Amino acid sequence: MFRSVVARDLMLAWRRRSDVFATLFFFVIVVSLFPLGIGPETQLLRSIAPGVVWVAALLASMLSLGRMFANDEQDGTLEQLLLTPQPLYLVVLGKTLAQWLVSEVPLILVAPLLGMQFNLPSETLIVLVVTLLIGTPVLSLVGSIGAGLTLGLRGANVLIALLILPLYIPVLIFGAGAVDASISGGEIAANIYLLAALLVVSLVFAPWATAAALRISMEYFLTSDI
Amino acid sequence: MFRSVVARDLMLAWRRRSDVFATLFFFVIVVSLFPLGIGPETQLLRSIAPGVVWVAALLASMLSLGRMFANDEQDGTLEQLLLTPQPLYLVVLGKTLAQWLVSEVPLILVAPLLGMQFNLPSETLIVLVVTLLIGTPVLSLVGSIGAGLTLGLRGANVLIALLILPLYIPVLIFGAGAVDASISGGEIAANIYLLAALLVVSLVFAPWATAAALRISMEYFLTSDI
Amino acid sequence: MNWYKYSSPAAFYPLAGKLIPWFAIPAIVLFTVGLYVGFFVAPTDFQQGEAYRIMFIHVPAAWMGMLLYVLMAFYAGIGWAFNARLASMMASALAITGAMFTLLSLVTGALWGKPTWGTYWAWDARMTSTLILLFLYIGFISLQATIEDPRRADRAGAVLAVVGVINVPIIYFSVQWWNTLHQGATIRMMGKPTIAAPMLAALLIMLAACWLYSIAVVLYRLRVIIREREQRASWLAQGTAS
Amino acid sequence: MLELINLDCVRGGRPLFRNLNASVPDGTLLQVEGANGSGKTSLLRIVCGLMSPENGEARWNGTNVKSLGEEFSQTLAYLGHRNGIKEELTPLENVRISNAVAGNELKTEDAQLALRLLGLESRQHLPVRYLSEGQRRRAALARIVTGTAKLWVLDEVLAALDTAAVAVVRTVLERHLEAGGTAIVATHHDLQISAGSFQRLELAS
Amino acid sequence: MLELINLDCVRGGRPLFRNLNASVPDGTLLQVEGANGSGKTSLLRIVCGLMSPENGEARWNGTNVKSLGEEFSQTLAYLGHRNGIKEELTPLENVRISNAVAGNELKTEDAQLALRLLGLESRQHLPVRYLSEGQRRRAALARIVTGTAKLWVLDEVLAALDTAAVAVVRTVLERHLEAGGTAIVATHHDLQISAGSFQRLELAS
Ligand code: HEM
Ligand SMILES: Nc1ncnc2c1ncn2[C@@H]1O[C@H](COP(=O)(O)OP(=O)(O)OP(=O)(O)O)[C@@H](O)[C@H]1O
Ligand SMILES: Nc1ncnc2c1ncn2[C@@H]1O[C@H](COP(=O)(O)OP(=O)(O)OP(=O)(O)O)[C@@H](O)[C@H]1O
Ligand SMILES: [Mg+2]
Ligand SMILES: [Mg+2]
Repeated sequence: MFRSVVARDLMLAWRRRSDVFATLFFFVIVVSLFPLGIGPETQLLRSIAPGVVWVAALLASMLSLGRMFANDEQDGTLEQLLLTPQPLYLVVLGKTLAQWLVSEVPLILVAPLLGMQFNLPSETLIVLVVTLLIGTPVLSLVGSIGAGLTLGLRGANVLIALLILPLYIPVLIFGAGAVDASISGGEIAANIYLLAALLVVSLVFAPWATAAALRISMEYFLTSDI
Repeated sequence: MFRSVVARDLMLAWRRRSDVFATLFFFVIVVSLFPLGIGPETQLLRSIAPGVVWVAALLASMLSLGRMFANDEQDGTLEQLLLTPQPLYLVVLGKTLAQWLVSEVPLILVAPLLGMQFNLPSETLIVLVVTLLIGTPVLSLVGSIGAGLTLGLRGANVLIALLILPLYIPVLIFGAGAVDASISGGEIAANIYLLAALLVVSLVFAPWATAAALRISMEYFLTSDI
Repeated sequence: MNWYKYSSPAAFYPLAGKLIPWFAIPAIVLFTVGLYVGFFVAPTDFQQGEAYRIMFIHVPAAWMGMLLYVLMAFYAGIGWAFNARLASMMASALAITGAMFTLLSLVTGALWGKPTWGTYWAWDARMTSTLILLFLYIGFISLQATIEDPRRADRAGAVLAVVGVINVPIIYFSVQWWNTLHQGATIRMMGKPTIAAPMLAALLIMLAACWLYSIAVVLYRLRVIIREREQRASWLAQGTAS
Repeated sequence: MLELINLDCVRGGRPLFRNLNASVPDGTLLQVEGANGSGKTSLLRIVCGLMSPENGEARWNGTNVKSLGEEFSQTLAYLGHRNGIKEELTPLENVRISNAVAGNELKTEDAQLALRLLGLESRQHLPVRYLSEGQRRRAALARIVTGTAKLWVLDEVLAALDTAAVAVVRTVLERHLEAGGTAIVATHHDLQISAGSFQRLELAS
Repeated sequence: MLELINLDCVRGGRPLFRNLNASVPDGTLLQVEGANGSGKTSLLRIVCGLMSPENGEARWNGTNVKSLGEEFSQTLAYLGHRNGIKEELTPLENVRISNAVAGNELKTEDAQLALRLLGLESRQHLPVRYLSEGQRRRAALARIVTGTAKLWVLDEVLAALDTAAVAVVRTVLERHLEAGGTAIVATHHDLQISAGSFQRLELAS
């Protein structure tokens, strides 16, 4: 049934392909905005590139997270998912996995191109991809908690941002840190290990937290929207 | 009736204060993320500050624009607004004004504080506020077009970013340019005049375009959502 | 003869079919000629060596990219104003071709950049504005892709295209201005090399080829779109006939 | 005087109804009936000008509603399947604001009167978010009742309403007709209007 | 066997009903009636365990539904005011997927059978987004019909349905009861179930 949850969300995503591309291009555009705001000096740009790419990744994943449960809630399918004969933990994990596959993986694939825009050396690009591979699942997992909590509150998107961006900060620091290090010749491995640690932790705890959050918000709905 | 549209939206915003604060915090957090992603070099930070603040403003306004018509559409009140005995142009203008007051003005108020984080000189802060004052209405006006076009579409809030961020670029360039200039002692006035010109143009044309977009969207996605 | 009758997709469909070869074949011929002249006749550039030959693709592509956007907006506007379905379809067809050329100019430009000034990308004004142009194309395309109802897609696209075309010059000049503002940009890329006659010839031939190619491809896409819409209508009709 | 003239409605390439004609003089209620998916909602939206028919037109006092624009909106009140009320606002605020936006400033007493009539007195200060389905529908109806519109276009008006509310709707409609108003109502349940004149329109599917 | 034991329901400090008792043996339908806002939806949600009562409990075969968890979900099918179907998917896909997610892989034929029964055959490949209100409700019902649940909890089941569909719902319910199923249904319109045994529960407001 875990599989059918994933399948369901992948199918829905396929029906909304345009979403996926939109998230992708949002990522690309945000990254490209910064030079326009900051100016074309190659040197300066290269030094901020890791931060910019990572921040853009954060924002992009945050945007797509807003839709993670909200859609299901509005049409009442979320109640059904809650009432399926399987641990909510699995449902959440399934939806999170689907979200990662659909919204984050594409970002990882284009990230190197964006890196080139900032003239990052190729080994740095590799580090960038690796950190994203380890970091983005953390974003999805942690983000799902926020998505669950803010479910049904108005302006959920912005609220989610508010709730989960702080939780993203460690990911940002280690992720961007590693890439930075590979430019300035600092300690790469340490950062990556820390990212991995974050991944393990969130993989274990986040789905539980999200499941709890969902239960709470649903109770809230009962009183809030019949 | 123009006034009552504005009043209506302000009241709704008041009921959803959390949104307003959320947009604000989003702005603050995005700006504050950069020092974390990039590192503490004061010099570097100062040189990127204008760009960062302006990009954050762009993203924040974009996020809140996603909700501009969507909420009214979902509960069917937008139909009522379309059926009110007044030119749609005015309705749109009213909603845009409300959106600006609610979502952009707070940003302008906190911007100086953020500027200080990057220890910008005080005259630069003034320039920052001025550019935001002139620039953010353009964002709202142009953004409302995107909001109208993507109304009722799946994943509208991401698509909207894709549509309008490129259109925001001149605002970004002139806005950040002026601030930048006031740091590096460049041409401030020219940028500000250009911003003002943009404001005038968008003030005249944007509401028409948005009204057209709304008519289009309503007429047709009503066939899709009964 | 009466041209109006061709303003209906159904009537235009066969005409387009007839026209395609008249543009496709010359396009192929000119491409071969142009590439031959460009890569074998034109002399090696004394400062850039062979790398400059990429120009024969790059420059026409860049020009087409910009030009087709304006055309697209024009047709979209017509389709919206006069409710001319064919014009709207034309716009949709142009969008993809234009995006392709823009992308091509970006790629070739980047490839050219590596040998000539040692990096794939710099935030040069022209590069940047070309990139933004690509974004505008993408916005148009994905908006239309997201909307099922073709009539809504046409009109929504039209609004976006028209707004965009008003913005294109603003964007273009703002980017120029931005780039000159910060005196950081060290690389001069578009320094017009004093072009030798065969180079110029190749450039012009390639340009003509691109034109013919665009027309042929757009006509082809137009046919595809017309067919799709007919199928969609009939599919829905039989999908829901009771 | 509302006239429907040779209306054709096609949705997604599938014809719903073909040259449909009707004329609804003032003081008359037109009850639109038909199976699910027969085109009731579509017809009502065409009347409001929210949707364009394939052919034909809807006329209000002789002129096409599409070309009437604002002054037609003044005479029109539409209630669709969705209630068109704001979850954040209380029923009272909803009624007042939606009227204000339509250019009809309302005294609090009048709004409260309507809410009492619809049995929402005890909930008038409770955000709609907390209301039950039927109470939401009632709040939506309060908007119509307080409005000044001459032409009421009500889709599935009785949805989610209990018997008491149905009776209220009936009396409200009768009043409206007696005051010379016009109404076009889509419903699956018979309205049994006694006052005013009454027409049926059966959409075959 | 569903039992409601001394259920108190309070919403926002306002008591809806106080120690409500009922026992619904297998093969029985409990029709919950009451004015708008009397607490029908709340009661049904309590039965599903989607909401906790102030006091008392709902028991399935003797154990509190709250403590039953997953295995209770297996025997439960809930249809609320909202349809719980995906707009992007066709009715057919909706039926199959929502069953699959509930752990009940469905053959296409069976799904189509249910859709034909509910008169959606001609719309089975049309995204729900294009369906009319009643057709959406029908699609939602198809999900219930194809499910394996023993206990049906249906809120306002007849909403937006035309007479034909109402008849179908009736027969479907009768079948379910004859097969030993249990149903608790909130509605404003009488169901007139002939088969199985039939109970009423009137919530005073
Ligand atoms: C991705 C990078 C690039 C982009 C987006 C780009 C874009 C453009 C555009 C839009 C044009 C047409 C402008 C006009 O003629 O008005 C153009 C022309 C040209 N580009 Fe590039 N370019 C890129 C890289 C390069 C590089 C690396 C070189 C060589 C060093 C180069 C050399 C030229 C030349 C010689 C022309 C023709 C100049 C003229 O006739 O105006 N470009 N490019
Ligand atoms: N794109 C489409 N393709 C095929 N059929 C469509 C499309 N869009 C709408 N329809 C059909 O058009 C009809 C819409 O009818 P409408 O909503 O007016 O029905 P209704 O009479 O209001 O039904 P109900 O009583 O359920 O509200 C439905 O039968 C629907 O299936
Ligand atoms: N926070 C709250 N404060 C006060 N009353 C509340 C609150 N939340 C819910 N209510 C009341 O609780 C009741 C909810 O009842 P419920 O939705 O179960 O009614 P229902 O019988 O389903 O009505 P309907 O027939 O309209 O669906 C409503 O009367 C509502 O006004
Ligand atoms: Mg309907
Ligand atoms: Mg209820």
